[in-house]
Amino acid sequence: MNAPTEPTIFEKSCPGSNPGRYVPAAEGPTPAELLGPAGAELLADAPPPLPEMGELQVVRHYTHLATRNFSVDANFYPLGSCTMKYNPRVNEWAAAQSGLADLHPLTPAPLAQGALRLMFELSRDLAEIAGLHATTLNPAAGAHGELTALKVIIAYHQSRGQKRTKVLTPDSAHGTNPASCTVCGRSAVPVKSRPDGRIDLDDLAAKLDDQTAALMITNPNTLGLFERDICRAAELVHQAGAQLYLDGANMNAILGLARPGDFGADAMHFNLHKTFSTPHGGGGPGAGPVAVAEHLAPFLPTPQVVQREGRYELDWDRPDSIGMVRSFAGQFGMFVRAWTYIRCLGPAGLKRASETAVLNANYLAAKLRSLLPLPHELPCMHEFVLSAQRPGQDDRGLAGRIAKRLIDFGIHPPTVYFPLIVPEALMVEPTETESLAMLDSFVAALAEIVRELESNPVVLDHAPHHATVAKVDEVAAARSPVLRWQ
Amino acid sequence: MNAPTEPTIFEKSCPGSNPGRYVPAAEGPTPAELLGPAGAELLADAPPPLPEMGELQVVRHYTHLATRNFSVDANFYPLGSCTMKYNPRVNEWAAAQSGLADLHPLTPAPLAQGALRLMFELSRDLAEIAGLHATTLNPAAGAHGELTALKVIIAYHQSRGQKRTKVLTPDSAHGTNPASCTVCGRSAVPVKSRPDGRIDLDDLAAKLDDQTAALMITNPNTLGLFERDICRAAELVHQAGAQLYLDGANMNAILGLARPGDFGADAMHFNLHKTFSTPHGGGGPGAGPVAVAEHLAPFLPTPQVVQREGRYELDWDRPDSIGMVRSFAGQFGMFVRAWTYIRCLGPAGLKRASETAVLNANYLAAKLRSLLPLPHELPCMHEFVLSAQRPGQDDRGLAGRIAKRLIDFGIHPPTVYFPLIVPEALMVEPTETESLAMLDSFVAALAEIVRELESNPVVLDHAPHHATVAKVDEVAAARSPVLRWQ
Amino acid sequence: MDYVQITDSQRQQMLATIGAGSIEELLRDIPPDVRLGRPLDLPAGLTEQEARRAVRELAGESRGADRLACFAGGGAYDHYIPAVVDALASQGQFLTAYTPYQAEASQGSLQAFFEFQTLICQLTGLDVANASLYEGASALAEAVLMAVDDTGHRRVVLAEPLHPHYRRVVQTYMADLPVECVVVPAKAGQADLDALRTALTDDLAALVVQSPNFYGLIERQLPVLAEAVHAAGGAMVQVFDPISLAILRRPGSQGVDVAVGEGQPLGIPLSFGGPYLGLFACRQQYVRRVPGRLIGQTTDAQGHRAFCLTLQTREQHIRRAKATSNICTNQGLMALRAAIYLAAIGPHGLANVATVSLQRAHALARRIGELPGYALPFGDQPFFREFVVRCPTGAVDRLFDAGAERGLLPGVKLGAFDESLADCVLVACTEKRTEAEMDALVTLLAEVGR
Amino acid sequence: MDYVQITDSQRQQMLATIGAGSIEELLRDIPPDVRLGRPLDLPAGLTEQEARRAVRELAGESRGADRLACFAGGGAYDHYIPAVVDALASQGQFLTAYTPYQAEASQGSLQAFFEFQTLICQLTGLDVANASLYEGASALAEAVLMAVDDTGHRRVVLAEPLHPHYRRVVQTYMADLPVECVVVPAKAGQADLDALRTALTDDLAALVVQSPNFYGLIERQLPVLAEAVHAAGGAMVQVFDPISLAILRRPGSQGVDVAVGEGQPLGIPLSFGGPYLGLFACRQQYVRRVPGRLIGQTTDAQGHRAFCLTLQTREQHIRRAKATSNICTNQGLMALRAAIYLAAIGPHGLANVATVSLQRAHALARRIGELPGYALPFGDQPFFREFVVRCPTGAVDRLFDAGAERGLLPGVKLGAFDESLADCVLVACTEKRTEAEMDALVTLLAEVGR
Ligand SMILES: Cc1ncc(COP(=O)(O)O)c(C=O)c1O
Ligand SMILES: Cc1ncc(COP(=O)(O)O)c(C=O)c1O
Repeated sequence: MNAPTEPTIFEKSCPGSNPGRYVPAAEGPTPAELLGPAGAELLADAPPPLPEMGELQVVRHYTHLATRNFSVDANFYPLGSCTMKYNPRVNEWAAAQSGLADLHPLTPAPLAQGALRLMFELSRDLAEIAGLHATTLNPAAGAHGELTALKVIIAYHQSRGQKRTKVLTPDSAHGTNPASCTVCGRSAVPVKSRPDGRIDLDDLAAKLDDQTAALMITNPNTLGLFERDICRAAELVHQAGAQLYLDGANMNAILGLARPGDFGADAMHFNLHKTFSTPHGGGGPGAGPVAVAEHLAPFLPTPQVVQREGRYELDWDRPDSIGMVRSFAGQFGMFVRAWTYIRCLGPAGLKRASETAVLNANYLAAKLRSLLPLPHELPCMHEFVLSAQRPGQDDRGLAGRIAKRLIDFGIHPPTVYFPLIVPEALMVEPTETESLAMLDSFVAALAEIVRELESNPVVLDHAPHHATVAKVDEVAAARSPVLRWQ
Repeated sequence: MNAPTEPTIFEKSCPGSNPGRYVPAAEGPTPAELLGPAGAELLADAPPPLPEMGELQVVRHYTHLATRNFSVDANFYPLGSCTMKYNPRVNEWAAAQSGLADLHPLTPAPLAQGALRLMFELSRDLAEIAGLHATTLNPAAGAHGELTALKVIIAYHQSRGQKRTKVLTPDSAHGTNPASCTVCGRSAVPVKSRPDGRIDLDDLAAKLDDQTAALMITNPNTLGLFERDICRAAELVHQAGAQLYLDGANMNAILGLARPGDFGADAMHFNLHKTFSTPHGGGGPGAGPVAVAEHLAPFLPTPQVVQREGRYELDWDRPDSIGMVRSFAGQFGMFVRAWTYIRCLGPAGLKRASETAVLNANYLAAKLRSLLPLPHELPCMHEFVLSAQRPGQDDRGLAGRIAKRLIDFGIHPPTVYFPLIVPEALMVEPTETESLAMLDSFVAALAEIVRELESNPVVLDHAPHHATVAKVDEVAAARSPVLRWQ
Repeated sequence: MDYVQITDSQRQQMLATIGAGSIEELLRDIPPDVRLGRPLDLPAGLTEQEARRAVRELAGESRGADRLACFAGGGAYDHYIPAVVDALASQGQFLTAYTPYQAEASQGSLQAFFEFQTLICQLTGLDVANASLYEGASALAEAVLMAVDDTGHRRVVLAEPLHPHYRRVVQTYMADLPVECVVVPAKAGQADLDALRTALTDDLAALVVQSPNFYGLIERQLPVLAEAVHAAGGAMVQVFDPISLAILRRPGSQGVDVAVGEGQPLGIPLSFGGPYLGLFACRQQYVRRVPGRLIGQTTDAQGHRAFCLTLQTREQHIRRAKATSNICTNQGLMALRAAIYLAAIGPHGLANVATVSLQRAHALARRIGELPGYALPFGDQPFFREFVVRCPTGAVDRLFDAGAERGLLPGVKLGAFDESLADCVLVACTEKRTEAEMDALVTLLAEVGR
Repeated sequence: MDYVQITDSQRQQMLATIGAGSIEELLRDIPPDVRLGRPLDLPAGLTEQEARRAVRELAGESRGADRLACFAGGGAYDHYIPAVVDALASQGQFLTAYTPYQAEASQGSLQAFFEFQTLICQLTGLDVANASLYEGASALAEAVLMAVDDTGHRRVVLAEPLHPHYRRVVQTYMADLPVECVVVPAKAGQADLDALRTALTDDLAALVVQSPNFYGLIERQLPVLAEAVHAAGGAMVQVFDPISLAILRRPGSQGVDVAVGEGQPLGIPLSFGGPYLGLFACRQQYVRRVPGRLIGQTTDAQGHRAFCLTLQTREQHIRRAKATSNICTNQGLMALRAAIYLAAIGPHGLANVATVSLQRAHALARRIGELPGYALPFGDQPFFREFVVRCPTGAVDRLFDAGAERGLLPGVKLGAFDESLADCVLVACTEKRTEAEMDALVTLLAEVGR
């Protein structure tokens, strides 16, 4: 029922139609009067040219827009590396509670004990899940966690008089890993992957030196494979005086099964929006808590939630801390959701979640490997990467075409063209919350698409056919960017 | 993006997939043990065969179903006689507040003062709007209000030793009017309408006698016309010893402009789901409070909210009352919404709502009368009735075909084939909350359809073309009814 | 705050199109002498911000189950409502649609209600369920009316202990009809089999039995009574509790012809009594007499499954005075909530709800029964999640006052319904009541009873 | 409670398909010696019903603005949030989508973010806005990084009074980079024009000025400073407050190159500090250096307007180490909330919010200034909705303790940020604060001050 074009709110604007009576109307002295002689130069001549419309118009607009999206609530969404699991509604209820949602961030600790206890418990829970010593909840997302942890590691090295200018990242790493290095003034040095998809220990050993601050590794890695040699890698890293940083984006594979701290990580980030079921919100917000080993704990950012004599408070007085990485104490609303999730699942539920995520991925991989090349051996962990580069064929762009065609089946495409080391990569992460029937219908859809590829490939070229819009011209968008309505 | 068929929850069921861990699992003695020797014969052999699925499946199902509906939130919905105005979101917030939503109906009055005050104030407000003396909030919807009021009127007559076996209803009346008479054991006698669409006073006078309990009249009537002779009609009714009952479905036309009590009504019902913006919920719930003149007040049903010494309570001790018409005290959640709405709008806002409803209807009527016959003269009040029976044409079924074709334009059809006195009736009620742009696009859609009727009528025959489903076969449904999934 | 979007200049433009000089001119059909010459006497309009404050103030003057552990039942129960029910039922496209007259624009609601009908059939073991009535008591009245119409008989027997509201509503509905309404008193808290047998004469239209009954007891004689009812040519009507049917025998297997009940326990907030949900199910034979909306399955022009309102010739908008009921607006959104609740909680979850409620009620009854001064008048009979407690003389009001101070609502005072039970409280226990709350109630009773 | 749907028998069937005997077999790549041989040491899983109780308990241990009239500001403000914002932003299809990589499956989010970008441009009077950053302080750090990259200069000047969190975050971000970060102290509560002029040497990358500043004062010298900044070859960066821009001059008209701010006041709950919304707008010249997502307008294959992520070559997933920022996940849902807020409240509503906040703050300041023992150190300068109050020595803690008892949060203690302000409180007033609450605060101050 969607129209191909939905007018923007600016096109729907009707001057005079919205008196804005949500709040009291301004009466009494004008701002110009109240601001005194200085007022004139400070005040704008006219209000900003925002659109005007009645509440019904607003409701219709955003109701229409909502139906123009794929979402976990409406679609299978096997977007690899993003853990698009079900986002329980009880978490939304929790985050909206008065006493949590309406709590000012600078409320004195005695009046914010519930919020602080929640944060304290979540920090502790995450440390336990990580097998590490302490957690900061401050970082706003995974990349922010990487940045925070790198700064902690740098501060640690500096406390030992070392500068260490480079950071190793496997060639399969997520783009945020090298980008975070740059933001921290460190150069990112790629480490090769072996043909079996794991980190090449020889290359690692060769690149580790006394200028290496850390190895950032993702485990399971972005191919969905567990780094079998993780302990040996950790050993090499530590021998070089560097730190092992774990990108925890893939923690959904190993909850209660293995802990980064136990396989050598000194620091790691979590993505609460992946592993702990907080919703992705069309791009965010997430939260990227960082857990660290004891030797790194003094350097964690401020504030840190602490418990003292049974009372909870924010500790701002941390002399070795790297400082603040954001205002206030973090994405609190996400903490409420993650806390609720962890309380609901408990240790058994978390383990079962990971086990089932692994089961679902292996099931799909086993079914799909006959349709498209699967470059790495099974078992995988919670996700796997197919290649739409079939042997001996010119399949350039095929991953993208398959992705677009999947939209016609009501399925959100997998992550495409990542990791970079697999040509025409299709990275599939089903998560633990899908039904077998849904997994099977995904297999059926891909099978149909592969059949079309033989019989009628043009169908793929022009896909999607049944989406809100036809194929979108991204090249034109970048050529002459139109970034605002005018 | 909608598939033509959405599998039912039964087809999606997967045994074993839902352990139902919302509530504690049953441990300890079984029901059979606890119920003792009698238990065996009382307990079912097996649980009911309800479907089983995980929460994600439930969410997807109802998310999909939601997108398969037209609604005020997404569509213009000029369904005549139903007042499909905007349903403010703040009302939903209000009804969900703890202290209201979680209040047990048998909570002792001292612990329920807020709820009782709200009901008391709403009763008082409705009496003021009606120009009548007292209000009962008990009735669950308009038809239930009719039934309640008729019983009140019957009890009143009985208190004066009169049985009075019949009730007059204009031929333009809504179906619930005669049906309510029957439920009360009274025969409904139709009164003719004049060519100008108003009640025929001669026919009324002729049919009024000492067996007439009441005249049920809708004003503005179902043609959207104000009964100019209402005062004379009231006089005739009262001269015959009967009561004037006002069907208040169309109160949205006259809030703060005219009051039924002032033009002679002895009793009336409101539809909170029409006039006072409570949502229609896909068919309900509504609420049908009844306001009455002082002489009818003793007969109102129990319980009645009263204020005594500044405290509010439910009065059950009403010796002349007709008794209860439902359990507990009414559709309380709807009262909260209506109270909030009346508080937000205040007297000025209510009047402006009616004035604008009348303006919007007259504007549409003025624009549309060149497209389709408008059998009655303007001005109308808040709605008007077009006829798709064009002079000299065989237009049987055309109202229905136009309705289906409107769906293709994203507009919910008007009410069709009601009132019965207009052939091929299309009853249009825009309400006050629509924008001029939306009214104009409705005009444009109807103009386009009328053009198609000339140029390509088959388009109408097979409409809708762009809805979730194609034209639905209602005849087949009634021929061999399938009323449950099997 | 109002919701009008038309601007002043648009108003002028529209009036010009209409050919009127003012809105007053459009109102000219209203006789001037009945025009209201003053503003309505209501408080001035509020901003949304102020309105919310006003609502919060009201809400603060009442104490709901969040702040008062609720042992009250008597037809409305504080069962747990999964968060997903609120989230899904509040979707605007469900909330702001109306009766699905136009099937093609309403497949969402239609399918949801069709599924609801099926779920109620599954729960009751009966053939047909409608798409909802207002609430339990008026649903019972509709069932009785249907039985009267169907049998042509004029005698309706109500077996106590029937919820007094239900009894009164049936009496109100029957008052103006040529129907005799006989109420047969209970015996030891249950329907009196012998007295009922006598009352079931052959002009019987319907026998109404509630089970679990108003005192919470599970009626044992339904099949026997049904046989007698059928022998008298009447319809056997049961008032049921939907939660109980997770574990109790279903009406359809007990000889019941029409089962009605209050759907509130299925995911619907207590909300001081409404909106609730009238459940109505019956045997196939009544299908063309059923009151209210029925959704049927059919196909669209392309042969796809589709749903629509059906058998509308039963209804007032078609049949007017000859309709099987006068109902029009029903409780659609509540039916949707019940369907979502049942889909989410599933059969095992529902069995947990029923079983845990039963277990806690029994544990609590046992403890209360042991308190000095308290008695369980029907303690030796099978009950579901509710039971009558006889308190020390004059203790009831103190119990409620002291309870309020401790955040407890001890139950429902039965004296309001029946003076002979002035010392009795009806205590209900759902799966939501914790051990701590039960302990607190027992302590309260013990202390007040001293 | 968990959310796995796979049943035991399906698990077996799936393992068979995979060709594995057990899930353990699938986990064989994890070295046995790092397998966790015990359950995680966490509390056992709860039912949803229990979890809700636990959350309610936690929530009850904190006192939010519903129960504590909030005069605290300092970067987060208790403005009124229309009910429609929650209702629309919580729609599942927004809530549970992710970054709109696949444009055809994400037109809803994309259009909403495109509109958001436009709204922020309208508010700031600048050319380009991105689709959100994490929150205000890190948005400022990103702006400074961008200026450093763009100018090739290495000197960053922060003009106090800058929100201390913002200062610290910039310092943390710059710590490991070859950038010199100079903090220029305030003078009489405003940026010190003379000192700043001296600091703006020609290796200047950026000058950062907050207005309204941390003490609530509106900076008067932005245009003058901007000129000096541009002369030094640097970028003028303003930290702005979105509500204030309903009435104050817009950054774009004051010579500002990059404007960043905290979007929380635009319909986002206080929520103890997050999730909030980093606003980022700048002049066209920076478009290829902007951090974060940008949505562009384009067409689909049929020529219809469509939206997509654009200029992605700035971003980490394409450019990796050479990206303009490391941000990936942003604050999409918060941007959506802000857009809905602005669409609903409109320009007149926003002006009401700003004006009424300003009026109440001024009225309150006047009353407090007249109280014996209290002073307004910057009372003679123009301020927006927040002001510093100097209290009688040692009174601050008593004020907060007594305030808590009366349901008032009097403001933000400035001593935590600056020891020299140990006796000072930063008091904010929004349109939500009622006369009664303001009276209560004045009374409180008067009593504690005695
Ligand atoms: C492997 C990996 N690392 C890091 C990130 C960055 O996390 P965020 O998007 O939360 O900043 C992602 C996110 O997609 C990821 O998949
Ligand atoms: C004129 C009129 N009267 C009565 C009713 C019945 O009201 P309800 O549907 O609330 O029972 C309606 C409802 O559509 C109506 O339009």
